[in-house]
Amino acid sequence: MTEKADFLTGDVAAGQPPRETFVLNLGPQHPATHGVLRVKMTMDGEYIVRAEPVCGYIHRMQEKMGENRTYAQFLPNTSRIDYLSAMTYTHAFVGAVERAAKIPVPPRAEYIRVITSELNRISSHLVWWGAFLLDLGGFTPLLYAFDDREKILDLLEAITGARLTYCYYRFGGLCNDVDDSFIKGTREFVAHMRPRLKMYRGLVTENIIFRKRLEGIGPISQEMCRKYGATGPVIRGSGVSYDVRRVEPYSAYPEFDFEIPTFPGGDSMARYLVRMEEMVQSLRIIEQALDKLPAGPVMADKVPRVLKLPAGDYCYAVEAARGRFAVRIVSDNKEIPYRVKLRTPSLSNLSLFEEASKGMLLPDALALMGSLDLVIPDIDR
Amino acid sequence: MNPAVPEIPGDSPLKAAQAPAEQAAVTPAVAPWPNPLAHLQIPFRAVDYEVKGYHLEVTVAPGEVVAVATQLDKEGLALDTITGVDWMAEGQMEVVYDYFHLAKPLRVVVRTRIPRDKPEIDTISGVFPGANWHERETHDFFGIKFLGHPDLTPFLLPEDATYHPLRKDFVA
Amino acid sequence: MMQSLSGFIAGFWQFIASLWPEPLRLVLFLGGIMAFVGLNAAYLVWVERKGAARFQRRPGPTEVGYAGLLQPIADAVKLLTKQLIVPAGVDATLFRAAPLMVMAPALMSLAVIPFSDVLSARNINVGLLMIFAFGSINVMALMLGGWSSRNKYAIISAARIVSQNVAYEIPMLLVVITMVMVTGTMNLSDIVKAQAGPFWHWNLFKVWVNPLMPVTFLIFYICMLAETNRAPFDMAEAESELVAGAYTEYSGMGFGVFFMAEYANILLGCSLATVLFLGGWQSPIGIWSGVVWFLLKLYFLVFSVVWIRWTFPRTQFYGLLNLSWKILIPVSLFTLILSSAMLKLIKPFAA
Amino acid sequence: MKSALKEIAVGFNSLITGMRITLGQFFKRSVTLQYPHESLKMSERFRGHIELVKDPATGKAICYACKLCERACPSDCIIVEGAKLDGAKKRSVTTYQLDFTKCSLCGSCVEACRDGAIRFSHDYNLASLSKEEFVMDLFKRLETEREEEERREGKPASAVPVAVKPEAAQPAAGQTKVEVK
Repeated sequence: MTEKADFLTGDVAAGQPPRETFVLNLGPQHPATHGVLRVKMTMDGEYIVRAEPVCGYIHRMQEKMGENRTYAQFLPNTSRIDYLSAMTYTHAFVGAVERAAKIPVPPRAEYIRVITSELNRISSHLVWWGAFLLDLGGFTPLLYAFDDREKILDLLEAITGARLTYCYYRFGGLCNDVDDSFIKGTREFVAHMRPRLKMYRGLVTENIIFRKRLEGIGPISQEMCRKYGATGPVIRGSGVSYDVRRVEPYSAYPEFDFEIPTFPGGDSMARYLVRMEEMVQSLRIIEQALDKLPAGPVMADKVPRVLKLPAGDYCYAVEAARGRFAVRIVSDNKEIPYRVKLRTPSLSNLSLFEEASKGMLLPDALALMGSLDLVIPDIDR
Repeated sequence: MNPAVPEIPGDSPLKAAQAPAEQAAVTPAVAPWPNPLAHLQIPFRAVDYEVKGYHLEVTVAPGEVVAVATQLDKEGLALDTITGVDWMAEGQMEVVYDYFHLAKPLRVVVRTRIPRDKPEIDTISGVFPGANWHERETHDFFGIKFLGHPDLTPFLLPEDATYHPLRKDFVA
Repeated sequence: MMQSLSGFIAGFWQFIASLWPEPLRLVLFLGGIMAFVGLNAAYLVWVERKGAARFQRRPGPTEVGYAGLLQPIADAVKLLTKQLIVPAGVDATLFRAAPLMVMAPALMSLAVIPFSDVLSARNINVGLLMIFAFGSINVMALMLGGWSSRNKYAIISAARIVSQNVAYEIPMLLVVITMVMVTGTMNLSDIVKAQAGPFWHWNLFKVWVNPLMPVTFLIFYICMLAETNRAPFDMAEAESELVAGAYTEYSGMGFGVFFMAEYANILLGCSLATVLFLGGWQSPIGIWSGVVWFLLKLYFLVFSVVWIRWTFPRTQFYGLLNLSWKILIPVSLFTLILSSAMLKLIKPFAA
Repeated sequence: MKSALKEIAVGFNSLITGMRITLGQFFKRSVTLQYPHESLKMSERFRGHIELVKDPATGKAICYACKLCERACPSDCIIVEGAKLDGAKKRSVTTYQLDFTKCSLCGSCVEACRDGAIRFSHDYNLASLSKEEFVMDLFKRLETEREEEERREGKPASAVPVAVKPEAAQPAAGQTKVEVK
């Protein structure tokens, strides 16, 4: 059902100016951009000739902040890059420092990191699910998603003390151990979430209006994903089973049995299905981790109070909810990092939007944008 | 209707639509030795992944980055990110290109150094269109000029920004 | 000369006096309808908000009055106190006229709706025709509102409104023609009277006249949703795409009137569906017919409209047009032919 | 034709399913909390703004102004001053200023503290019309609290009462706390 304006794309391909265009300024305050993203759209009627994202409206220069505070002081900032998957982002930074300083992490801490990261992934996907449906004009799913997400936030709040910017991981482990009520609560949540996902399926996934809006819309090829460095559900929705948890396993992930959901369609529906299936897989991982949760300390014994990483550069990549998030720390053997580079998935995922949205209808392009699951502070940093 | 789109099966779990072959294609992560890029004419240096977080690195001359990018593109690697490091004491700017492989556990770091007082380097956005934004960002932060880049206007910084905050001599 | 004039005046007075009950009746009824529409439009907002809240498992408005019942009044007061901003460069006349032009046809059309066998402002024998004649003004008003705003979002929305309404008017009229053929009249009162008796006498269940009668009703219902720009066909407003569509530049009561007109149109559409398909004021058991039944059916339909809005995502624009041109129009044409054929076959036996 | 009819049937069925699901939710209890009328009890580890901990023996702050928290803070929002009072063995805190407008609630200060002299408060109803009210002196706050307590117990105030304007940042004391879940 790709009803692109062939006459139009033909014109553009031939290098001729389209007949009559106008510029539509979508954002920085627009209901569909989920934050302060601006898209400068050159339109021919409702067809997009060129959609150029303009970023930087909430740029905070996180990388400069990293250069003028100690490693421990920069740690809280990592939760604030992508506020929806704060756990995984903290994990990447903590992992990079642990890798450089050769701090061993106790297994119990690694397991709890996996559990909390996966809970965080589900909560992030739930927000995306609700917001995506909001883009498509369905309001009710958002509230259902937030109802379920609230349960995750309650669980995480009980152990971390915060609901969004957790800052739970420390160099060498965790700041707190989990208690039995968390384990019990998480099990209850897993049991609660499975039927809810089935309900979501009936309410949205199989809905004919919804399917008609997504199937075949906004196809992104494998090649385009590779050229733009798109990762996460975007590349998995194009049929490439690239997942950092599998390709460059970190933490305790090699010890769990889970699948990397992949759908070959490359359209918005495939990306949608990837995320829905990922929630199922996350539940599986959480269940296994709870079963196998070892006893022991949650903090490494000898973590120096003042961290000085040996000179050199260190990378650590994790699979965040939106894709591959990588931290590169360049150290010159001082207390303060010489350079902190944050490679965020949303930036690469959005960079293909200009090419992918050519010749699309406005509502389809917004559905495509929604299916990329953008978090604007993640792009702007 | 796009024929490639999987029908949502009625009761069977969604994973029925997955391609099992691709699932198997991902080898469990052991460092991919012998060097899978040994046939390229690039003097890669193997790095201990457990320490550094990447597998191969190479330092090339500034003029070679496009050629390296072209070769890595042919090998099926994807561009992870581009960034700079300001080595003020040495009067140099380092430009770091990160690549990753889509199927193998393989991360490649390509570095090059350019003089700090004339930070210019060729763009690789012709090879990887995704480099466009990364280069713009690097230009914002370090003032490195990417020659041949389609649009080097400020990306994350305000549109009238003339400063480059990640240079070590930057004072806010 | 003078004599003939006074004679004329006397004759005129006599004429008026002979008609006296009728104008009074008309004035009373029109006043009543305006009150009915005004009250309903205000309280349907409350129903919508409360309904949406229940579908989403929250309490909805609770603060103003018992269960938030005074909320619509508070909203109206707020909207009235707000400034009606006329942006620079708009066509001010059209911009101001559009909300009125949206509201007026809905009010006019309700004048011919028979709420019971005696409760109808004007019982004219081409009532159905009148409703559809006024219905088309509605589209034009929305288009003018969007176009005169000089806002890109509003103009896109105006273009959408026109093509959407044109597309859905056709199947709707085809369905209505079917109904006119089945009942043999365009007088809404007579259409209801033709459905007298228990519920299987309602047009919805008259499968012996046309086996596709429920489908016909469904088509009418879908078209009604589309004509009133309700979700899932709210392409015109489409808040996540077009900000607020044709209403983007409206503020204060200008927006408020558009908002009320939406509910007035829903009321009209549901009333029409009740009259055409659900037997109007007829009770489902055949006795104790009256206005209560009409209102029950009407509000059930209104509830279903709310229910649908809070369940489904918005349709894609070409999906919407495809649905009309590729599915609804052929099917409604088919039902039209089918029922006319059936009528030809049945009539000889019935007579 | 046949596939088209099937698609219509499947599509229609999916719409009915959706409507059934929302109707099912319609009759369920609402899941929200009417906030100003009822509020949640914060969990044990909830990270609110920090507050000084009283020494149960003396009733004064444990803190002796070692300034570890000040150094740990990534946003420079803590200023601690201490002095050695007459006859005391240790230093004691005299000013503990928290600029809550800068605080990111990361908890580095609490972690840095070796003596458990600061902890997270469970206040979350922090609202004010002016920025200045979020620059709070935690020491003064503690002292005021102590004096009030002593006054209530009928003891003479040990020190000259410091005139402290009522903290607007503090939540209304009489709020009903409802335990949910």
